[in-house]
Amino acid sequence: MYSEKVLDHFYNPRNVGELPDANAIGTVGNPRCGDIMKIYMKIEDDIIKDISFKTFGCGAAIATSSMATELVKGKTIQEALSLTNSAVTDALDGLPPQKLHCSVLAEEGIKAAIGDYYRRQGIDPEPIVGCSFDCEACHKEHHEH
Amino acid sequence: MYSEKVLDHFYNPRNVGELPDANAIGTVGNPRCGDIMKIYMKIEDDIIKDISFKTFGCGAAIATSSMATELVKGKTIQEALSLTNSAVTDALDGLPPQKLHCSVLAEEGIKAAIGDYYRRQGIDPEPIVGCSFDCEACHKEHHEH
Amino acid sequence: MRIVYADNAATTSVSRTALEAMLPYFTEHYGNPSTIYSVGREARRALDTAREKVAKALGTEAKEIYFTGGGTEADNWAIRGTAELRQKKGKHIITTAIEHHAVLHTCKDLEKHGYEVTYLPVDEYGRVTADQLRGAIREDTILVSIMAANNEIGTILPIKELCAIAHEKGVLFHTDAVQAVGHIPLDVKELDVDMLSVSAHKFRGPKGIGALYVRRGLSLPPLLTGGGQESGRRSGTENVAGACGMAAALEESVEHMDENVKKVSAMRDRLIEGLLKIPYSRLTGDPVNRLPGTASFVFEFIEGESMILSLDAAGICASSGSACSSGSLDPSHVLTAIGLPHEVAHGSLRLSINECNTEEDIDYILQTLPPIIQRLRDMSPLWEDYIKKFKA
Amino acid sequence: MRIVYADNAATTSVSRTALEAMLPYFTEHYGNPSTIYSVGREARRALDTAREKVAKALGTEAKEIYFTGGGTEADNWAIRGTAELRQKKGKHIITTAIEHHAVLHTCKDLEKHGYEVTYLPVDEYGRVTADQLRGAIREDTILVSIMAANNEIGTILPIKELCAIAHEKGVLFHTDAVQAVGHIPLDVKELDVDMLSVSAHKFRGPKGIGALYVRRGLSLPPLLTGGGQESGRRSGTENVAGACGMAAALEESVEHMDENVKKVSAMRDRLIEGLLKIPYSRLTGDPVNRLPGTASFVFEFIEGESMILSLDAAGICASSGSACSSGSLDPSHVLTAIGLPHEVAHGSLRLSINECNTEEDIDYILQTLPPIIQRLRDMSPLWEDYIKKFKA
Ligand SMILES: Cc1ncc(COP(=O)(O)O)c(C=O)c1O
Ligand SMILES: Cc1ncc(COP(=O)(O)O)c(C=O)c1O
Repeated sequence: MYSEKVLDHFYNPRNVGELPDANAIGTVGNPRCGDIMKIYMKIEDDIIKDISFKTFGCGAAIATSSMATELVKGKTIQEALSLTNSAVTDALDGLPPQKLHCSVLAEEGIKAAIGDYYRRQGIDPEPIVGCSFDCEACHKEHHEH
Repeated sequence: MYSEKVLDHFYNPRNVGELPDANAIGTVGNPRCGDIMKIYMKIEDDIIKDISFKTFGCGAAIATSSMATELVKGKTIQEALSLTNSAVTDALDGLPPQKLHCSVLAEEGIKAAIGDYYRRQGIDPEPIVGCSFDCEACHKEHHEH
Repeated sequence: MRIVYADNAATTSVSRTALEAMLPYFTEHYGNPSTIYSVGREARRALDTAREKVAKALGTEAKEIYFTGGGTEADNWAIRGTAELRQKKGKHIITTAIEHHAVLHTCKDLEKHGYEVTYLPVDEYGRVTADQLRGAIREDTILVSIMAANNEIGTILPIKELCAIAHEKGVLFHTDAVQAVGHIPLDVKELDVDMLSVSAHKFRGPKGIGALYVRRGLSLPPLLTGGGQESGRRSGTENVAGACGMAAALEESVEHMDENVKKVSAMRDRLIEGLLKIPYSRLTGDPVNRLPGTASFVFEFIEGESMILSLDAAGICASSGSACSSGSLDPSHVLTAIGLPHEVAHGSLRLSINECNTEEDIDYILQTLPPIIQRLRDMSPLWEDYIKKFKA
Repeated sequence: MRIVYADNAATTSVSRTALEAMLPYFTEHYGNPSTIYSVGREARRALDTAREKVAKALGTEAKEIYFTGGGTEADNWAIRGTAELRQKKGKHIITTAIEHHAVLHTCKDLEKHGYEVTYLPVDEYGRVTADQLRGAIREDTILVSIMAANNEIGTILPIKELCAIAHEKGVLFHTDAVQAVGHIPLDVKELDVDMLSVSAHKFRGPKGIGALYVRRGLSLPPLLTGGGQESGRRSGTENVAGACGMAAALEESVEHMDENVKKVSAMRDRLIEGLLKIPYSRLTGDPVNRLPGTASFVFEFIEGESMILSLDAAGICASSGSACSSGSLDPSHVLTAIGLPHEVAHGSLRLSINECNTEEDIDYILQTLPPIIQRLRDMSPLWEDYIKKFKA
């Protein structure tokens, strides 16, 4: 059911682990829903110098985490914010329909980390990144509001 | 589904054909219902000296005709009248349930021929053989009255 | 003893291709297609491929094909499902008097639950006309179910035309194509039907597997609920081997259809020509629009089952719609629907051949049947009466 | 790569005995059992013998066994059939919260049609008690349907006792014994159930065939109407090969049951013992009354599907009741019914073994799984948080 690319990113996830000197950390998802994603970034001069993730979730959740971090690594914040879930999915050669929501999580994770970055700088992230995705609700329920 | 005996009597029916010098002929059944049986007897001194049949019908109808004629051949009228459908069925090592009505036809055929014999002699057969089974109705419907 | 199997409308032998397509899915790729590991993925791939093959053979796409446990389940599902789906619109169903029991008895059952069913009568060849159907459609008609080809007399019905009439009036159309699929060219998109039933064992696939084509967008509710297999439409662990066997058999049938039709219908015509020489015999079904493999007759003055038994003794496998062979007192509803008197219908014989039969089989039947009929007539009091009437 | 198949509760490989029992009925004795000539009689005999074998294995007589297209059809038939049969008496059905979807979704469907269903909750081991059932039976209760053994957690339920309570109150009892038949001793007469569902592919028979035991005298109306096969109870040309395969597999299972139970449960116990050494792991299901082959767990801080994928990469086939592996957002209803919080239920793993597995398979699983769990936990932010909380 998974593409070769998905399986590759699941079995050999890129950028996995904590980032000790992260200055941007975002967590999205909810363990109740079966997936939670934590993104660590080191941002310098509006550029994502380094990035890593930790994910509790299914194969798709882990692979999209890995792919999303790859896609934004070295990119500007603006570029990272324009990352869509379908870009992540496409880069993985697609996902089974029932797994598409996992790719949403990756997009949200990136945004949540950038939101955190702004917040640490005393800037309200909402106008820039939109909803900061750190609410308690399950990310799916979240999407319904 | 048929026993060996049934098949033997179907493939090699005994006493099949017309009996030129018959003095007792009975026909039962109805072509609409898919089986009709004609019994010819030569009765002398209350004894069934010779007997034959012609049957339009399924394997069971033909086999029971054959067996019934065998069972009453050389017997007295009284003995023949006491022939039951289950005696015919037993002699054939049984019949499939949905074919049991065919054995009734054989019993009726014998009785109808004997009834004819009495009638030819000016004797009302009803008190002796019961219903004479020569009504127009289908032998099944007949049974319901 | 020589066996000549001439009852392919009842069931067929599984083809070598179909059997070989099945074998790996019993002991090797035996996984459950709903699972995600290697053994399950193999099974899923096989099931997907089977679905694509069946879809292609029917002129459609895989997502419109749902595997079932056979033709009967497909018929039940189409009819019961539509009844449930459309009950708000109405409770009237139209079918024909010559459908298979899988359709007929299902309609009868629905009658017990407040549905009304019109059974269109047929003419002497088993045909229904467009006008008949048009006249029968009412405001509350929700479904027309008409078979593509009849199993007893081989008549092929004008489904495309009939379906167009149903659609004109906004009524769903189902066809039981169990006898047609794999035997005559058939394209669901061209016919434009909404649902079409298939049964594998009629075209050299295995028994116990079939399919229902359901037009995309038609949200037919499931008949069997459970694990949500077949996109939630038909639950139950998928019969992977069966689906593979069915797909292979169908693919093979479609591939060789032209040559098979030619070969089989030539043999059928020899049977018809040869057996109609027997006095007091008639062909049943449409003389022109008929299944390539079906040669069906009535022989007067004798009863069908005794013919079948006699043929069996000579190694010929055939069937009859006589009362006795069906275990009831009435001959087949199809034979009475085409207007045959009961006593004639009792003498019915269906020889159904396919590409496995040979010219020698036909010779053998042609030479074996006439003396059997003679012998049975000689035993029949009806024949005796008839002959005497003429002598007199 | 070495393949260790440990998902026998999902489906099994067809045994050699079962396959050999099927093969003659595809290409040789391919007849339709409803026909009376030689080729059909062979098929009929085979079908009769298969029915007798299945009946014997279940402790009953052939006339109480009806072949179906699988366990799902058997469950649907038992429940929908009883609902129709007894609707005059009432419209209340009792089942449990841990039934297979074939039962649960069928009950849900009946709720849409005016039936009321009580889903008995279960305790942490998946057990229901006699008192619970007694308390739930009402005047209008028409059916109790409780599974013999659960497919996810392996708990065996006290059917005999539960059935006695239903019968005390004059209520029919059905049991979905799909996971139990062929694996644990089971006798329908001793259990005294009215209906019991069987599925062949759970005990090394083929997919797409099952059976429903229906107690003599219970006039369960058919689910599939048509040609009147199976004594008029289940229409459709009989899957002769499937029935033979099922019968052979069941006969073989019952014959070797004692040794299999001993061998398989010893391996299961090694799995349980070995894997419970992993920290933050728990066994699910009844620790004592459980299926011989089912070792089921939850491992905290990780998600089931990622475990399944990782095991698959090592050649181990297993399953999980996590949301992701079921394609929904919620973990399995069984795992939540036994009281597991969602986040824990997501980490479920079911290893289901049978007599085809070896001690080496067990060694391999015991050595492969712990590092996988470690790796996934190392990747999990939940684990990170948990560990930090302790360090702090
Ligand atoms: C026209 C027709 N419809 C339906 C069926 C039922 O198919 P199955 O026996 O595979 O359920 C048959 C054959 O039995 C048939 O000939
Ligand atoms: C307990 C239980 N009931 C019913 C079923 C359904 O059986 P089948 O898939 O053969 O229809 C299964 C397995 O899938 C099961 O485990």
